[in-house]
Amino acid sequence: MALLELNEVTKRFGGLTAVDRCSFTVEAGTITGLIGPNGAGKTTVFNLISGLLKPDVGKILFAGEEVNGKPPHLITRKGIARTFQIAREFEEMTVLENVITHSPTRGLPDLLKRSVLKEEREKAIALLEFVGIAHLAYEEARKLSYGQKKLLELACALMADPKLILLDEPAGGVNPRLLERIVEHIETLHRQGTTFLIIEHKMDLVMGLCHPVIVMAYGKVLAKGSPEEIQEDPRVLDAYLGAA
Amino acid sequence: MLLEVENVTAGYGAGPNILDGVSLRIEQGKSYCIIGPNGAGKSTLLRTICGLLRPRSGRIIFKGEVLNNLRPDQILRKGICFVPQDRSLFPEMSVKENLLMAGYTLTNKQDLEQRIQTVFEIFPVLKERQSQLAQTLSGGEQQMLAMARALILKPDVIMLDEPSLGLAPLVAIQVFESIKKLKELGMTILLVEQNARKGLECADWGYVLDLGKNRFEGPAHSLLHDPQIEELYLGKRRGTRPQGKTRTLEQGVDGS
Amino acid sequence: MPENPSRDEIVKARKEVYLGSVVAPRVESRKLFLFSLLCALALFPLLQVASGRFNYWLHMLLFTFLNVTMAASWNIIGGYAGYISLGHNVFSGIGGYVAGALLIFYGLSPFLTAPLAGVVACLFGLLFGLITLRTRGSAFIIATIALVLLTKLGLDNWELLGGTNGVSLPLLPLPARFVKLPFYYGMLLTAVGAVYLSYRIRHSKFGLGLRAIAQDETKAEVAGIPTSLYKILAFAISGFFPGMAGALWAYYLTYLRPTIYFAILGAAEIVLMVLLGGRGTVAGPVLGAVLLVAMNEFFVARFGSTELNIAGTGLLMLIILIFFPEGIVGTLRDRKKLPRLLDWG
Amino acid sequence: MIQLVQVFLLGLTLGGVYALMASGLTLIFGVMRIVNIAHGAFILFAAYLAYWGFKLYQIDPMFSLLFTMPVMFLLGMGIYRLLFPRIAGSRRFTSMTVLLTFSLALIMEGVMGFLYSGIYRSANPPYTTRALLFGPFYLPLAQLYATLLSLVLLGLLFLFLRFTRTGRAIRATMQNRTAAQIVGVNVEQISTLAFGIGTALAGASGSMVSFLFTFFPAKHWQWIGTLLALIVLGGMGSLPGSVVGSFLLAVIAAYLGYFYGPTWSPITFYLALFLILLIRPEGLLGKKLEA
Repeated sequence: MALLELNEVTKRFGGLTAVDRCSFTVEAGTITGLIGPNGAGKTTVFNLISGLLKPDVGKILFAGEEVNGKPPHLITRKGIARTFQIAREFEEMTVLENVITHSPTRGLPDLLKRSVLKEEREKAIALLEFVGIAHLAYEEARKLSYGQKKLLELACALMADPKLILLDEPAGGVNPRLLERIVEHIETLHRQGTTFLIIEHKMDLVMGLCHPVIVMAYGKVLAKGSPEEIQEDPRVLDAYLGAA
Repeated sequence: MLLEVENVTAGYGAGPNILDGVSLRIEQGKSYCIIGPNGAGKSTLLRTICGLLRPRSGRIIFKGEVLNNLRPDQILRKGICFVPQDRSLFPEMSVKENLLMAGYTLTNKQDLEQRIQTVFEIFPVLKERQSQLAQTLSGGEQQMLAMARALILKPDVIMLDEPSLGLAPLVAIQVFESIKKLKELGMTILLVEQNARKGLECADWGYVLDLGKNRFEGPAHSLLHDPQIEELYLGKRRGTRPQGKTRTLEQGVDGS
Repeated sequence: MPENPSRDEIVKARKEVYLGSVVAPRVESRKLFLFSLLCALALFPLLQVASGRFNYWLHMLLFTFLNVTMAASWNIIGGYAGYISLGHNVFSGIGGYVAGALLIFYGLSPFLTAPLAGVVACLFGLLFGLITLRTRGSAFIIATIALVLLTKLGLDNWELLGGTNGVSLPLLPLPARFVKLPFYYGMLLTAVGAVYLSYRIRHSKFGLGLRAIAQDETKAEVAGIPTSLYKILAFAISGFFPGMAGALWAYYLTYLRPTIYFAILGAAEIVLMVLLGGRGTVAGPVLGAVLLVAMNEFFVARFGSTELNIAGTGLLMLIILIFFPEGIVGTLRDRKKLPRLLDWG
Repeated sequence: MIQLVQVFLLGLTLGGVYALMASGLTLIFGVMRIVNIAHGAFILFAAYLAYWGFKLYQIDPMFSLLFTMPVMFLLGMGIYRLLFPRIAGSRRFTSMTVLLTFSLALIMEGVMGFLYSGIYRSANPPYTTRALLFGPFYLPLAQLYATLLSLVLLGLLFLFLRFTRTGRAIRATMQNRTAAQIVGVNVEQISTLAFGIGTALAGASGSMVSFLFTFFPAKHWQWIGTLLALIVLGGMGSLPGSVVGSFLLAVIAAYLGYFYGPTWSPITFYLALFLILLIRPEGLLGKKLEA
């Protein structure tokens, strides 16, 4: 069974149909790439999946359960984590607090617990260690460089042990060395069983990392296949370069 | 040289450099197309030239004058018009009023009225719709209005940011036809386009950007067939290309 | 990143810098100071019992406690969660009216009913939160102003409780020498409770969530925080101690009158105290309340004009907003000059 | 039945004044996203100007707008220049503007209280005691004049915004700030001007208020409460919305006052505010409440 399934999802903004009867599935255990030219509706799809937007029509199923229309925090609880294209952080909190904010709480009694529990601290430090910014754990998040903020986003996304992680341009604004690390992390997590859906524009990265790749254009799914197949498909090139 | 961009870096807020040392040389009366994958910094470049974003380093020189620290309205008065990606119309104003606003920097009313009539000749559809609110226009008409608005000032340079974005293919073709018309009128055009083939068709010279840097440049018609471009958009091919074999793809549900 | 073999050590070192105050001996000295301060405040009335000449000081302290309660409670919604309320005195007003009504109609002492008044204020906050917290930013602030005006209007027209003229409450049957003492202790307890609550929230999961909401509500929602629930809870909780304090204060003043309990100036002063001390910090509101009471006393003694007092409140607020938006505690912390005594998070 | 129509007419003749009061606030919010809590205090200040003009120099309060408007226009521009550029880049801009104008309101209230004391005042030119009679109905002349004058001013505002270059630039800035910059509008200059016009409208409202109502320094809170309800109801930043909202609420308030006594009528505004926040936070004609 597919981990995530979009079924004929449509989202309009005023006169513009940003996502137009879009359907695709993300199989468990894959790193699925989501590519397409500007304005194809990729980020809108992410916003629909994570609950920040509600689809006008269509269904979104996660692990067989309908999640469209649920508030974002419930969708996060079900096991979908996401990062943002432009890294967003709680800038006046420490890096550690940023990560721990993403730790799930259950019920009202949990709210009274200390903000940073010992086991959470250990887990968060381990995650920061994993992405390589543990030495900054007690700095205010706004002091991080842009690349470090990207890494922080990744660590935050991991805190709730999600089944599916949506990455919105993980390589955007990141230098090549950092990028290599991010790719390594994604691959490590993938081996440990996490599923990824990644929007990315650096094609070398997508082609090397993702399988399968979904191509969107005009809010619709244009093609889905292995990286090689996508590169060979004339329609994909047309979508990017325009019809000759 | 009409407009020169020298080694400009720029970015948003405290963020990283989106432009990382970009240079352009724009000559009077020619048209240029800037292409490159998403995130190459094409839109940012135009926003920097027209003053919505301040360059962090480098120089922007227009008719021998450095523009780096001018406000958008000052740069506009120098003769550079910008048509942004989102068209930036005034949704609750009529077509006519949008054009009147376009001539905001002009003080002679009759002159402005005459210019509007000239623009109506280039875009007859706008004349028909002149009393309609801008928000009720179709996507293609909105794009034409945005271009018409820039033309009012008879600028030395007109900069268009992805004019075909969000338009259905047929409508996009109309928009490109209009751009060619502008070119025939002798305008200097700086076009940013995702639709590289169509964009280059409209241009004399092409610039290819990637990751905020100049990648390469050349006459537009030769870039059209450059294999490097394909690679830039779709990544390096792994292994050799299987000859003459078309693979079947798993189609999306709505795939054609 | 430079390869550093002793990353663990770096982490530890940074942690110590950041959590410096948590390292054992200093905490003890802070706790010791606080303990002695509380003891001193608890024992102070003995002077009055002995000499009877400290009524003025008792009054000033008790007024300070009231303001500390208000400021610390406001900080929960306005500081931690970043939702500015320009009508927070509505809670103390409601507390006062609830306890006052119970006293008049059923003869129940406000000392007994104060917690109930707090609960009623809480429920009121819950209701208001349910109505308005779908909105963000300016619409919320506008709604809080309307809340005060609406409540005032309602009570102005409620003849049973005296309408505009209000109604007097019976005096506490104690000799003048002792009459302030129960109020003093009651208000002290309320203030301690409010500050302790604000401290606990600041260091709880709940507080972490509220701070996340203040900085980026969308991101907080995606992080798994039920933001609406948090905001409504925060608003309701921030009404509890003001409700209690209002109950005692009304009994202390011995009358209920809408113009006194629902004046915008009252709400403004709460906001000013927190801004002065430092929004979102634990110590800031306390410090701000103490300073503002002292300043008010000084200026009123000097100029004796309530009108100029209003203008002064506004002017001070304007200056703080433009030049020290972080307040005293925040500014000191940014400059790394915050004394440990004030550093409670 | 006659009574009900009469109440309707009375409400209607107040609606124009409310609309004038709300228009300045809406303009300022629309162009700069500033919720000007001091707007009521501006109106009050102008009312005092008009009052003293009448008391000391026997200037008819209706003509006092010849000086209240220019004075308030300059005052508004000065205040804007002095305060707002300093917080332009602040992270919590919205709440900063509210707090800033809130403190401004306190300052003005205090200064007016100091200068004029808390006495209830009202200018009383002869027409305040007369009424226009037709058939079974009557209209107090003061209310009638004030509303007609308000409508004239609103009409002028409309013509200015609609047909002049500057007015168009103000509307353009309200609709899309970036686009306005792109066509060459100096938005900072336009903002200053719009703030000035907004306060000048407060000045004109003050002239009307001076003979319509009794006032005292703390009265502005009640007005700002009413006005905030009006602009939220109309959809924040929508001028037509605030005008429609004004007439609507003025009439409802008149009926409420008629059925339950005049002291209850202001409750209309607050209840309307909460109701609108609950049901349709974007207001009657508004699109979206800013985040």
